[in-house]
Amino acid sequence: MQITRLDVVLAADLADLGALMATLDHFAGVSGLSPDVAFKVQLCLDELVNNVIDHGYAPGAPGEIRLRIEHHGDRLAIEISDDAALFDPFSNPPPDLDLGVDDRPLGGLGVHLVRTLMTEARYAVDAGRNHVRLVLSLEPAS
Amino acid sequence: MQITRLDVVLAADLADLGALMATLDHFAGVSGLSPDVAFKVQLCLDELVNNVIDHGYAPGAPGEIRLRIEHHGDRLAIEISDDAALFDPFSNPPPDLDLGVDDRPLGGLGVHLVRTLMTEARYAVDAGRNHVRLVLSLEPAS
Amino acid sequence: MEITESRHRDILVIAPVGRLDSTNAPIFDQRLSTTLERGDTAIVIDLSALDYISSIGLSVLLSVAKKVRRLEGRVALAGMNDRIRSVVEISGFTRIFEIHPTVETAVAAT
Amino acid sequence: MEITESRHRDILVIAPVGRLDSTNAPIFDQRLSTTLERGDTAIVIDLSALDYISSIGLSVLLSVAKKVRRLEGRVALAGMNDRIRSVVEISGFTRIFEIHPTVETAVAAT
Ligand SMILES: Nc1ncnc2c1ncn2[C@@H]1O[C@H](COP(=O)(O)OP(=O)(O)O)[C@@H](O)[C@H]1O
Ligand SMILES: Nc1ncnc2c1ncn2[C@@H]1O[C@H](COP(=O)(O)OP(=O)(O)O)[C@@H](O)[C@H]1O
Repeated sequence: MQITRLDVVLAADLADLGALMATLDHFAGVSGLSPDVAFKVQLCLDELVNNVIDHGYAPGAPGEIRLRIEHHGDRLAIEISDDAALFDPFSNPPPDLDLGVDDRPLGGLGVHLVRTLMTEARYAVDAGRNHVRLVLSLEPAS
Repeated sequence: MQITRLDVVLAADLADLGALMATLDHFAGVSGLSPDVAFKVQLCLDELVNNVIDHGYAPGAPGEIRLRIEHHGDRLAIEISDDAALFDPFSNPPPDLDLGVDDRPLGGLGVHLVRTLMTEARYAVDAGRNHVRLVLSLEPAS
Repeated sequence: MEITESRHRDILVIAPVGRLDSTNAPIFDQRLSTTLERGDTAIVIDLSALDYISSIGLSVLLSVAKKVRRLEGRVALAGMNDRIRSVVEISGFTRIFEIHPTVETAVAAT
Repeated sequence: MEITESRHRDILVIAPVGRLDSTNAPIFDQRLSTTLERGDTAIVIDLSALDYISSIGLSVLLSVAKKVRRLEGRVALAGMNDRIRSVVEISGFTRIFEIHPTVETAVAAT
């Protein structure tokens, strides 16, 4: 069996992020995704959803995040969209990895991880909403 | 969190039917469906997938079944499609429930259960494939 | 699948646990056949630990009812939850089976 | 979250179990702060029972490295699986942390 598409609506809070992680575990297990792929998908969605919770919606204000995952052949396509203030996360400069321990800021790694781990990562505004579109090419072996 | 759409491709065999039941358990749990609704959805998909396995594809021949579940508001819409010989399950006459124990045939209850438990159940041929479309209206309380 | 058995006087109480579906129903069917062959023809099927039944599970119940009738025995269903009861009703089995809320009332009704 | 501790001579080995994510990282951060305040400044963080780390978990590691440096102590990472190692590398932490394949090599390297 393979789950070929999964759409989810979640509240912008940690409880729903936890439920999402459990659903991704189930999805990866059922569809026989490799542990590497399962880890990358969890991590990137964790980072992006956390950013919408932390930086997107006003603290305490209710917010909704929509997610769509499609799995066809050796390709995962993921779309995350939200209704918070428009912000392109890929407009951030990458973190300076050469800084020493005293100078490295805490944080600022989430978007860098997403960009590095995914095959494609793009931002778009569609119908006034933030949309992040990710693609992960799966190894034929996985 | 709510899973608003779930598409699945399964092989027409009991192993994948078992995986589907586990996925439906997860879906119902995550989306907070009532135990009654979860039971009805499992039962109707179990019956229809079993029929495609038992009566649709030739025994031992590989066959594929596609499934889509959509959950919006208080409505579940389910579509099951397969590529086996065209057959409208709702063309069967309903079983005669007045027969005594000796005269009741074994079997012939699956489609009757689907028709009785779902709010709508229809059959269509689309692109040469069998399509069964189900709707279940959820009680506002569930 | 787990199936538990207990005896109350000459009545055998047999309880399938969990799911009666295409995977498990053949196992339960086999167990019931063995029970009848062994000579137990007064049976209460305790469904209180059953979470799920599909049409193949219902066929197993009908099949035991047919066999018990030929053997001039007795079979009753007991302890169904509301979901299982609704499926049993939709199938018209309330006309075929003696149905009791609990094993105790089923055993006492002999 | 489960966090196990053991002591090898003057080195404290601390091992987070499971996931270091937005739910669990604050708990691990708190534990590490308590450890440092207690005077343990030679620390091996054993990641061999860790399945998952996100950027907030990486921040906790960076934060302890900063504190240990101010205290003129020592912190090493040990036992990472390949997935966690790749995330640590992408974050440039190989330049910041002493990294060992196992707790044993990390303890022996003092
Ligand atoms: N969805 C978002 N809305 C607004 N700002 C964001 C969003 N995502 C990221 N940012 C900004 O980009 C910065 C870097 O994000 P990230 O790399 O994930 O690191 P962190 O969240 O740990 O700071 C954030 O600190 C924030 O200022
Ligand atoms: N997908 C299908 N393809 C072909 N025949 C079917 C299909 N589904 C149902 N049938 C026919 O309809 C009958 C009744 O189906 P059902 O009510 O599910 O009972 P059962 O499968 O137990 O016989 C089956 O016995 C079979 O002859």
